[in-house]
Amino acid sequence: MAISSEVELVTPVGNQSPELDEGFGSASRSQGRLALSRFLRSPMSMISTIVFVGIVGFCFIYPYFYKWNFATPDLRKVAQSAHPGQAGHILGTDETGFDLFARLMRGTQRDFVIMVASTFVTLVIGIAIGAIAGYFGSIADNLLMRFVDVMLSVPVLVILIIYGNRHPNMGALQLGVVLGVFGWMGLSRLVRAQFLGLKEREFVEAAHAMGASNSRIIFRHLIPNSMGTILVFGTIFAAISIVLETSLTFLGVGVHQPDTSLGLLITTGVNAADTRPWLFYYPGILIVIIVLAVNLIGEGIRNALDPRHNRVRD
Amino acid sequence: MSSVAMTKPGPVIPQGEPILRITGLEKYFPIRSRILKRVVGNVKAVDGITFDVYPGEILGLVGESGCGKSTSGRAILNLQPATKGSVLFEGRELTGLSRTRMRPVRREIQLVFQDPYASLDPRMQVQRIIAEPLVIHKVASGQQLHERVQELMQLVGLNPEHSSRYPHEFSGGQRQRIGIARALALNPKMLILDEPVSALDVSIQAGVINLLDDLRERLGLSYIFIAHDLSVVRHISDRIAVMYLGKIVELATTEDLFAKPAHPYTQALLSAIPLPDPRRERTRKRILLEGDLPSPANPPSGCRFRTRCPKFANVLSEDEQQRCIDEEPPNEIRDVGHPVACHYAAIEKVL
Amino acid sequence: MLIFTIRRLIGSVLVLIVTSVLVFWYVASSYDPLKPFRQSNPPRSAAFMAHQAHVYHLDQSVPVRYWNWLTHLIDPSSSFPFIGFNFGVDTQGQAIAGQLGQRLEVTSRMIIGAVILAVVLAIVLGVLAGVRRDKPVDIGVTILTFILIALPTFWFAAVLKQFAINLNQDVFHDQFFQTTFEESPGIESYGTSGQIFTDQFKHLILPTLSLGLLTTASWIRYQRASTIEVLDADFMRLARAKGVRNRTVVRRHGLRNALIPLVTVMAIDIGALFGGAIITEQVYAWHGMGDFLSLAFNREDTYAVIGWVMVAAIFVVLFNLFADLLYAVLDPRIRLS
Amino acid sequence: MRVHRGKALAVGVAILALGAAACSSGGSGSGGSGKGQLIWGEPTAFPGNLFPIIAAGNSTAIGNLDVRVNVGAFRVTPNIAYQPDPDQVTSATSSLVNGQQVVDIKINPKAVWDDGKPITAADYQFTASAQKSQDPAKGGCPDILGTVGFDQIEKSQAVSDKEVKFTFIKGKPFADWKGLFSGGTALILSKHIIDQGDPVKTCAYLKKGWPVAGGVPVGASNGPWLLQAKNIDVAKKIVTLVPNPKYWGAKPKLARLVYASIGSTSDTNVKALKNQEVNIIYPQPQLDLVANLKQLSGVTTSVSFGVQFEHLDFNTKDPLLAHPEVRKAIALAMDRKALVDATVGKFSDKAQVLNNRLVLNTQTGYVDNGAGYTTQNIAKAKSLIESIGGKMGPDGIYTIGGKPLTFKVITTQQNPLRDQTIATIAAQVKQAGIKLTEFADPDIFEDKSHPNSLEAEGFQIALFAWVGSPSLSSNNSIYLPHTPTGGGGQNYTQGADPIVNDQLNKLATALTTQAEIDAANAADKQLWQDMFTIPLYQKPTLLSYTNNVSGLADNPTLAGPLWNSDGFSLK
Repeated sequence: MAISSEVELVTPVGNQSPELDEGFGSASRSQGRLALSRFLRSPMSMISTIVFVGIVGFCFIYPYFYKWNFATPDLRKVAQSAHPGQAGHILGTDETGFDLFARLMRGTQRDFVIMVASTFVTLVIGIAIGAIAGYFGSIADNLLMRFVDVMLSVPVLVILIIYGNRHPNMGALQLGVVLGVFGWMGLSRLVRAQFLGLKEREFVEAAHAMGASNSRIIFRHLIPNSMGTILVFGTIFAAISIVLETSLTFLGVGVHQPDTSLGLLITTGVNAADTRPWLFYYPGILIVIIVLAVNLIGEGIRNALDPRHNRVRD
Repeated sequence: MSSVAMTKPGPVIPQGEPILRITGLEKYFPIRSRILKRVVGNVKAVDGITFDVYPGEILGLVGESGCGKSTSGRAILNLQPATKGSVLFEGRELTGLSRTRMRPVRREIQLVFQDPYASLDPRMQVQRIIAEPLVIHKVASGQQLHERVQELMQLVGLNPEHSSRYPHEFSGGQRQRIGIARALALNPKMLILDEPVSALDVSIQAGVINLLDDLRERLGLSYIFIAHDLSVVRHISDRIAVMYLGKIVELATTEDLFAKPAHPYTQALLSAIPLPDPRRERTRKRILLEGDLPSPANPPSGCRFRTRCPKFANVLSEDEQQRCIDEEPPNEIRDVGHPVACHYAAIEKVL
Repeated sequence: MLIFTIRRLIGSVLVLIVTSVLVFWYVASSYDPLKPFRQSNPPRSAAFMAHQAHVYHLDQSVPVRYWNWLTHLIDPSSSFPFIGFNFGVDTQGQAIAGQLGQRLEVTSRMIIGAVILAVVLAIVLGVLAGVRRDKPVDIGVTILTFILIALPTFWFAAVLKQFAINLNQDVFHDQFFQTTFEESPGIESYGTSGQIFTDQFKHLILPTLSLGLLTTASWIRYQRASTIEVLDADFMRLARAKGVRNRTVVRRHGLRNALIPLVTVMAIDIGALFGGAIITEQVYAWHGMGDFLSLAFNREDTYAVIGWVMVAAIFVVLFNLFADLLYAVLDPRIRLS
Repeated sequence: MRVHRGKALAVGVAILALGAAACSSGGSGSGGSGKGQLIWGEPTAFPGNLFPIIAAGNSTAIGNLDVRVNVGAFRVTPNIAYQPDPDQVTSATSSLVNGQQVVDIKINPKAVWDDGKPITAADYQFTASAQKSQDPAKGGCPDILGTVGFDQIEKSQAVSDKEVKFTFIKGKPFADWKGLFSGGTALILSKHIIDQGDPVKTCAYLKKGWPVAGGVPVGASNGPWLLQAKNIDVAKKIVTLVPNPKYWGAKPKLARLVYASIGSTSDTNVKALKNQEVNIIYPQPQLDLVANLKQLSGVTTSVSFGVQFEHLDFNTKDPLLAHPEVRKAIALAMDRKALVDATVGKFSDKAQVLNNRLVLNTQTGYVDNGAGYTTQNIAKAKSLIESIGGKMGPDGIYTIGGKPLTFKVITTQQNPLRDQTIATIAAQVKQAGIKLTEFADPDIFEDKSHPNSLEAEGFQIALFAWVGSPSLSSNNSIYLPHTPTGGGGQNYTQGADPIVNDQLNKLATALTTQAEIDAANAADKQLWQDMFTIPLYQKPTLLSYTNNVSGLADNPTLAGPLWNSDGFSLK
């Protein structure tokens, strides 16, 4: 929920560290590759990545081989509220006979769509607004940053509920886009700050002197140099978008039956803690694992890009 | 001021029309009030400079930090649009040109930066950095582009095999060569070198300077060589312009300037150059300047240098001093044989 | 400083005005207060609907409605605390500002409690993790915060309630923790003010915990980061090099500087706290701002929603202003710019 | 009494004090008849207005609050029937006089309003005249919710102060006459409070109603409880009912009945009851909720089957659903027995398939008219489809004239029971080559301007509930065809059958209960042939309360579980 504060956690990482140079004889590696190798060498980052990619990949592929479909309930009486392992359902079923495992995979798919769509939209808008404000400055900057203040003054959750009330049958994709449309403010502030710093650097002036256009300077120089910040924001936002989705679904906005999402599964499962614990614990644990993994990937990227966090020798 | 040029002897004889003609160039930065953002004053970084550069010539531009040298370079290139004055490049007026109209000119004049760490995009491979001007001006692509980059790297003395490396993998001197290669990519006629070696180790400086000298000869380039270090400029320049607080105070051939410095400021600068002979070094006379550079927002009246001028303080009579306070000395050819902006210009041997 | 304050104040008012335009347009074009009448059976006559539309100002264009709303905004007789705001009446004919004032009192109990809890935890755990960077304490705090960030609000609240009830039954053998309402219903008709205070305090514990713990997670991360930054700063190295004890260095030099950024993030999160209160109030059946908003949503009560959003926006903007000023006081470098 | 478990010593000082206060005070200045207090957790939205006959005051919450504050001549009992309230009337009868229905009501001589003024024939006459029309030109008031029944009264006559006679228009007897004075939305209006002397002013009074903060005005209550302004806290959504000192019948056994708005979140409801913070909850039943409540110790939970019944509406103007064969095939392909077992059957083993559209399972006169449709008959369903040219497509779905038998089922949002019902039905009928998809939409009960509403009649199949009543004829508008005079106002299927119409008209004018039952069952038999709608099951209600309460018995009709709240007491 607290998109704004999460974002502030990001350490600006646009500055490459001069200490890293003088390694003429060392293997040819870019900043990005150095960061990548630091990322790969951190066990926490690696485990998180493997877990996340593994879960998502599995949830997209395995449904093709799994015998229960998320949309078709098992109508046998024995299959209603079946315990895990009972009646051929690995993780059990709900009262209708929907296979929980199939639903969890479907929910993960939907949340992945929400995550990717919201993050993509947020990155596009946030970078665009931040870039224009930071690069062109003066009036554009003033107007855009006041606009960001305006957007931040209203709780995001409320805007989303109002939107959801008017668009009751949102699919995952639409929900993701909407989350993104109202979530970019923090990023635009970060990108603006980065651009304000970067555009004073000599390599930008050099590009001017070469006759480079504004768009070339923004896209070829400034954005690549802000990529660290953007990446970290993106992962944290992705994690938050899933938590936001659960909140919205709890409030009745978001993904609806007959489709499902992790938010919907835990919203309905939250009452079942004592009576049908599998409906409570499996979705809850899955969502915590996914959000945790995405957050830890973000943390890993942050550490890998932060020159001060330089435990790996090179 | 063409008369100045004509009197100038030196290794490169200026011939024909100047390639660059700068007249009365000014660059002011407005100071705004805090509440209403109204302009309440100006920082006069460059306050009316005039000089010419001839084809094949190297013009040195020296002065203390903050005197407006680098701003002049940027104003000439229209990177920071000039407030007033004219910049004629091969007869074309550059001031006031829009970015698009300026673009073709940028093929002809290029800039090399002071800081080789900051002036190369850290996220770009060297080959892309060098190729960037070629790509921007669409002069080469594909295999041709690749070959041109290899050629340029060879030209500046870099190993073309390292073309896929990133800037941080090179030493400072090598990076500066990358910057030079980038500046040369479009076969410009002129380079503005903004303190190209001041960030480098002394051992590396010579290599870069020799490269620049060499390139000038091979490619027939003209340079404006901006530096704060006279000894570096002496090595390479044909003529030298000395700047103080936004104005040129003396302009002469290198030989003349070092042999016959006429402005007290030039003399002070020259007296600070270390001499290789320790005995002479110990016995030489040093001219020390008092105080700090005055604020360019509020320069002293009359002669700007008078507040720190040893001559003003120690030699001149009160009447003479009054003239310095009231009247700004124009930069014109005086008895010494070259333009100098001092009412009481007199040659003094300092080396 | 005064000039800076005045400029920021003017800026805040402008932001609020633009916010009100956008919010008014967005909400007014989203909701249909006539919905309850449309759903009635047998259907209402056209004349009746037209009359109701007139009562709710629906027969005017949105800009006209906005102008009327704006020009009636300041009203010294309104009961909204501090400033006389008049947000109009809701579809039930009740003054919105008065209701919001009462609701705000309830919600602010929860929010203030949560902020205090979150700040204390953020400072203690954030500084601890920053000072003991990469030590087990830090890793523990990091994992804890990430788990808290990953927990859905209502899920966490449900687990917390269950835990509290079990404690009540097994340890206290009494209703020590209260899971529902902001106070025992009807207590005001028989309780003394002391009893009411105790009762309200007991009802406050669990909602404060759920809102505060989830809020503090990101604040701890933030405090940790700024602690690390300060510890790496040159003046800290210098102090240590002078031989001052590490603990003293942290306390005397580090903490104050490390706290500055937290002020900003707190101000920004006030909006998120209002949002979080919607869910928390629903889970604990509180009757505060969040509950008012849910009701307004259900009734599609345009002016009530707008009033709510504007109150939240006023708080966000006020806190941002406050944070900016505090920032300027704490960090002299900011003042000139 | 609230919490007080007797074991607390140290921590519970405050609680002990509260308990003592609750036990001793005996109600705030209201006769001191009752003892202790109970807290009722209201799941629906807090009311804005307490006047039930206008839209603003027409809510479930009002029904619960008001049921023993403003009472009628009849009470609705848990078995869905009217019963005269002897406190209010000594007799209430209907008879035919010269072909005109005459209703004769004799008011209890002791009956008084809470300001001490007697309840008289004039109050009953005013009740009828105030609601006879919505047309201001005829002295009516457009804000009145409904006029049905009252508009058929030709004249009213005060035989004495305590006896009134209503004569209905000739040939238009009104079978549901008891419903006109049955409390809830059919309360007796207090003339001396409400009548402003002229229709326009009275209408303005009605329009304003009783905004909740003001309580029920003194002089307008005739029940054992009072709903006074001083006991209402709008912001905290708390209302405290206190005994009516002027009530002439049995006085409430409690000093206070506290109404607290707890919301519909089921987890909140369960935990509040578990922690004994409320005494009675009445949430919408859901599987885990019922199971959770049933396993709580110290709590009694009961599931009843109420007056709401779930059903499917088919739009007979849809090109495919226009074929009765298709509608019947869907009915045959459904296994309604399995559906009930899978849904409401999990709440209570008393759940049954509803095989009657007009009489509910738990109502007197229920007859199973749909025997052939209780369980699945795939073969017959398929043969019906094939009989009108249905071809099985490659995806296992039949097509008729190239159009696949794929239907969208619209329903309300946020209702897990309906989601489950549709998912189950969809899976069942898929076996017969028919595909159903769910489309949950908040606009379903909107007016014609919303294309997804029932009123707009653009849907294919709809799943929602109808509210039944003790009076069978109140269902008529669901099945009568659309007419300019408003008949069939809620027949969204747009199906029409003359035989049904005849029987329904008989039902509306029936004067005896048996005549009503016979007409209703005859109509329903024919409706099984038409299959415009399929009834599914009675919707359960869920009542749960702490064991220290006695006197509770759920009333699954609209009267709600507080229908006898004056009889509640603490053990």
